[in-house]
Amino acid sequence: MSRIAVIGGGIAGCTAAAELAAAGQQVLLIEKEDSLGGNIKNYGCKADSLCTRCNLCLVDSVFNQVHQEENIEVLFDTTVIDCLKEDEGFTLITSSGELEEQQPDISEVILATGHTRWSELETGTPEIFRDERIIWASDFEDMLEGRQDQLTGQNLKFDLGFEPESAVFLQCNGSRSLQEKARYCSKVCCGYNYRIARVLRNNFPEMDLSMFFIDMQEAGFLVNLSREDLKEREIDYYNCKPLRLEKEKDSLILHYEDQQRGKMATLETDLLVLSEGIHPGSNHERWARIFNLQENEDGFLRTIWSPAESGIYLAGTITSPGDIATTMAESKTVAYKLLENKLSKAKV
Amino acid sequence: MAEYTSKLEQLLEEGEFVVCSEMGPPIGADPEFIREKCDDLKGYVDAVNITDNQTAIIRMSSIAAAKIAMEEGLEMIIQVTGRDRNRIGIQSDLLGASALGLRNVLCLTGDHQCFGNDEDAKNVFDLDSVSIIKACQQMTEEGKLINGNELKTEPPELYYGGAHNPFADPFEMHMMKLEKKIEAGMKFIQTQCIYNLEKFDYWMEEVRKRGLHEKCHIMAGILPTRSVKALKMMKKFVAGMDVPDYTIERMEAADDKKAEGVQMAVDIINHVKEIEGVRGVHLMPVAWEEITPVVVEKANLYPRPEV
Amino acid sequence: MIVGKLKDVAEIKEMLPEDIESLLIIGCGTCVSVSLAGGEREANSLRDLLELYYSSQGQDVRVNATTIKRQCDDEFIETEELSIEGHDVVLSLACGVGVQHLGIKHPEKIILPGVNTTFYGRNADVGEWEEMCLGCGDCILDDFAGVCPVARCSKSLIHGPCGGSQDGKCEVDDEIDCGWELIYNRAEDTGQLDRLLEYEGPKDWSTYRDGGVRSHKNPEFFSE
Amino acid sequence: MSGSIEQYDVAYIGQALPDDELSQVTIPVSALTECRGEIGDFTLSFQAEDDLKQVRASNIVINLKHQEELPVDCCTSLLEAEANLAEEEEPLIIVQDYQDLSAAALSKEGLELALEVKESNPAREVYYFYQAMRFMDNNDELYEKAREKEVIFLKHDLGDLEITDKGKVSYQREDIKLELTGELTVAPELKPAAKLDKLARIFNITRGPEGYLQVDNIYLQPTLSGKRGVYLLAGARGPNSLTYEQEEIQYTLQEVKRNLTGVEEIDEEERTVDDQKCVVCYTCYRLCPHGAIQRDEELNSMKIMPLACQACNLCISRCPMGAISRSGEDEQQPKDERQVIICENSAALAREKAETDPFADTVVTEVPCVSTVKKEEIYQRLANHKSDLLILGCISESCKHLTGHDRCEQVVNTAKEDLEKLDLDPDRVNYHRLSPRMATDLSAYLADWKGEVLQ
Repeated sequence: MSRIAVIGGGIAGCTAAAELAAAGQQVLLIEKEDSLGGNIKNYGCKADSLCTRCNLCLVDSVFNQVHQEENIEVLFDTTVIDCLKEDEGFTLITSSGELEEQQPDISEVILATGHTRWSELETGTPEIFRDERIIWASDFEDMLEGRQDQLTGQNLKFDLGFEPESAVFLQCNGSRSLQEKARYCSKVCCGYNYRIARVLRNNFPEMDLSMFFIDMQEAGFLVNLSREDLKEREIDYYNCKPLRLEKEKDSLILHYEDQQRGKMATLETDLLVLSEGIHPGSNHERWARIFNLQENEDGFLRTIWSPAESGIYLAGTITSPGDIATTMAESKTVAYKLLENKLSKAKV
Repeated sequence: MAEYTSKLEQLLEEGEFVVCSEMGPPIGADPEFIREKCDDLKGYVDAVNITDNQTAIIRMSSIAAAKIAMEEGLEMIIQVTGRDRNRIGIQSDLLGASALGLRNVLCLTGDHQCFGNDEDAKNVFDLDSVSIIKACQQMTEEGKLINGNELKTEPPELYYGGAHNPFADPFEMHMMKLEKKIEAGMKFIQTQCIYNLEKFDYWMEEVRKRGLHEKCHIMAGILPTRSVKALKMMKKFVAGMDVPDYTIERMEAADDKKAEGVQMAVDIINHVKEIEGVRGVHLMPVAWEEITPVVVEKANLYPRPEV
Repeated sequence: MIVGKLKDVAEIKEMLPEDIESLLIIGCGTCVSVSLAGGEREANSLRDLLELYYSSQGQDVRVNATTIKRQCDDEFIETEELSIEGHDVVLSLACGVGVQHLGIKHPEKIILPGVNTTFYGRNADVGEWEEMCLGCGDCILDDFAGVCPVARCSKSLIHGPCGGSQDGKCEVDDEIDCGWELIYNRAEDTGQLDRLLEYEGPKDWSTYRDGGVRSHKNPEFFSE
Repeated sequence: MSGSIEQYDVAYIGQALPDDELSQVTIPVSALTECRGEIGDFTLSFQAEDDLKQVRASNIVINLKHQEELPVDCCTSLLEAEANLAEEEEPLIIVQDYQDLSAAALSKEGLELALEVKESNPAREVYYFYQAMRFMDNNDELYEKAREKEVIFLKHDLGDLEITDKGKVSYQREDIKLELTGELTVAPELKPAAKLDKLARIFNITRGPEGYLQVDNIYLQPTLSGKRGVYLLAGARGPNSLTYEQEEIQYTLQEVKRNLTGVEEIDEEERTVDDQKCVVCYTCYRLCPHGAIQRDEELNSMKIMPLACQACNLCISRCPMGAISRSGEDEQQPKDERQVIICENSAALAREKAETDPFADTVVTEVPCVSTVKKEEIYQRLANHKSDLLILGCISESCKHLTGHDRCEQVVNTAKEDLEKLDLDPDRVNYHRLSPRMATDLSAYLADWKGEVLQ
């Protein structure tokens, strides 16, 4: 029996795989790491005292489903290096360590290899940001995952080597900058950092918190960020990007233009938290070549041929930045679409 | 019909600008308490209301207290509420009051007992203010009880009024109640105390439009205060009180709060005096009864006319 | 519908005799079930709670629970007669009617009330009830635009609001709607404002309990 | 009347979606009177001319426009503005975020309008006032292009923007001072579609805090309603539904089509209402977060719709007559050990994520939702065993059954109060909420809890 190959075991790939398997399809899931989960594998819950609707609650049951589903075979530590077009469907050439293998009888391929975070890129951390007081927002994930404040009532523990009394969140790193090869808005970072800021506010009521935005974005299907909301939580709002960073012994000093007063102003902080833009995954060139896809000007992928004809589908952040909920919804849609096409093909 | 002997009625009918005041009977049985209070008021006011277990706090009966005060030479208005007595008790009391020479009655529904110290009490509310007015009217003018039975001896001689809050919302609903009271025969009204003059002016305008001021005599309620706190408390906690912010600001700005309180009362009196249809004032200083003569003098309402 | 409220469990504990050996809790499957006060759920959880209590006290008390469809009718009670006789004390979770009806049927049994019968009301939201009727025996809703001044005004005034009505709320409590404002608004909406101006005279209370304990017969079921 | 009722794949309340493959019927909100049945076979009654008509539909999509509120008079709504391409002299003024921040879809409309005007008439001045440019689709490209074409972008939260009743716009920020009149187009505030209260009643679904038909819950994303087979779009769904409009439509159509291939019951258990016990009090109907309960008119009893039911068991734990039962009800009582009741959607997942099983030496009952827990069960467990009882549910807005967390907390709180009133220890039963990602927290808490219990 033919199988559907899903490449990438992150939330996009797993959502699609689970849907297909539930509909009775055989699925081959190919994951380059040794476990499922991709980027969000070890993310922590971002509830403050209430749910902030980060959607992480949704993902573990999907990963578990993939593990338990009999119709899904998972290949770990495996990458796809080529794709051979057959009369009916494809054969994928996979590589696992030294071992190269053929995976025949593939009827369709869903490519869901996700994105690269700006922090993972060499260029992401210029000299100026090399300082223990400057961290990436995602550096909070381990602290969040390990926190014991909801049930045991302790504070979130900083894993920084010092206890900051203030923090500034700097939005639009690795986004909206030609210099950083991302003229686009990554859309998810405002909501992401906002949630972390809320957790900090809840754990440290006395902490000074500020956020610098170029343009504040919505934060998903359910959350509408607003200045009123930030004000209520006593998170200061700056509608600009700082122009200069000065590193003093006792604090970091951000110079920014106070446009209301038309003057330069400064803000001191113990901790600077950088948002991180979503960048295209590292294998996009290869995927474009072997699956006959096109890179858009930002490096994300799109199909040239209709998936119904080509049998190649794209799911998740491989096509553009997106948050967990959008990724899951879109991946489900892709799976349903594939099933529908398969069904109508069978009828013909 | 016997000749009226209510002094209040005579003054109002003669077109005098009337001054009333208010007195709470003691929580106890000491008649001296009342007599002392009477000394302060004598000559400064035309009639004095005596409350009927106001805010549901038990005090000496208003009729007994009024009788004592009357003997001191004051004209009294007994307040009667429907909270504590049913139609049998109320009518019987009214007959008794008239027999004692107490001729003025202020008919009220009564505060709910939850405001007092006897929240557990069963309330009556068999008659509300409109029904009490109606009972007075039927007994006085027709010599009949509510049940239609004729009185067997002389009917009482009562001069009866009611209260109204010009600031209560919705306006039309409360106007409806006022009209019902007038329809039932109410002769005079005493209003809730006034701070918001714009709103009071508007109310009077509506009253005149409907011709109500020609059917009953209107006395404006005046409540002199001596602190910002008191004003704020009233604004916040007294249902239906309308204390505008500018009043509070004025008091806040004053150095001598007592003098300012008196001046504010005087200003309000001077304002309402000029309004067509306002036939008097009703002074009700809370826990500051000694100020009544001062306000009366300052407002050029002293001395009071003789009947 | 008759609305009830389960009594505070501490009060129930106090009313139970100290030397009790067996207790039967009887829920009622009609009004108090619908008002979530004394149905099977409450009867069973009260049973379990009291069992927990007595065992923690080292007291050996047999606690049972059953629910009767309607405690105010003979036929429903009869099925539980043996069970009732087999316990020292009965705790009825019916309204006051059911408790007394059990008493009439079982003249030598201690019957205790487990529910406070609160009022005749409507369901305002799940788990929330509002008083609507007093059972005064002389319905005057036609005169008041269909809103009862007797049940829904805290002073049962029939000639209009008292001075304590403010912003649609009652002087007794901000949580209580002013019944008169409801009457007024509905009269306005239904074009019946003029009727409110009529003087009604004081209400006839003889049909209420002021006329003595009430009972009545439907003549279709009785001959002279 | 039945037999001949027409059957459709999907019934649209409001506007239909373009799709050739689905058979569909459209019913205006105002005509709709009743909805019975469940996913796969809904029966909708509605007023058609003078008749009451009925249709059957497998799915329902509620697709209604937002109500729009313009913050000022004498301007055009950005959602309705059409580019005026005539040789206009007066400037085009676009304002978004005048009060609250506008949804990303409005930025898109604004940018497209600005570009269209600039492209046909480069000399015409276009002013764009905003607080935050919101991005979706290709907004970033449009924004870049608009800047190139010299659309004048001005952030108004950094200055003072005022629009008078007559449509005069004044803006002041440090050295910039503008007094403008021209063609004024303002982003409207989007409000829930009209008559959603009626629809909430007809479909028996709960409305969210802002009045939309979708409550804020992560399990309902993107277009689910809580009631299986009923989907929500646009002004019925939420404030930023336009941002994801295309994705939401695609998702919904695909779901509808998938449903047509067959829908299964959520689990194998059977939940039944004893029609002899049911007093038709409607408590279950009102509480059910999934709109899965209806009245069986023949039996005069409530009934649970098996496909709509999502197995949270809230109805069972709250039925005043104990009239609802389920086949899989666990009669087994745990032995005299520490007892924990956990939700399969949170604590159970956290347990799997933990390095060592935090529940080792503990008797764990896994439930589909903590709203399963009955008050009597709490007392029974405390009576039968010396040990304490711990119940772990989900965080409110990530409760798969929407209300389970709150419902269980209500039961536990009243149980605690009653225990206290009888001088029994209320701390013998505890309730906490957590997310699947709180494995560390859970392990630490359980270590503490076990320690205390053992003492």
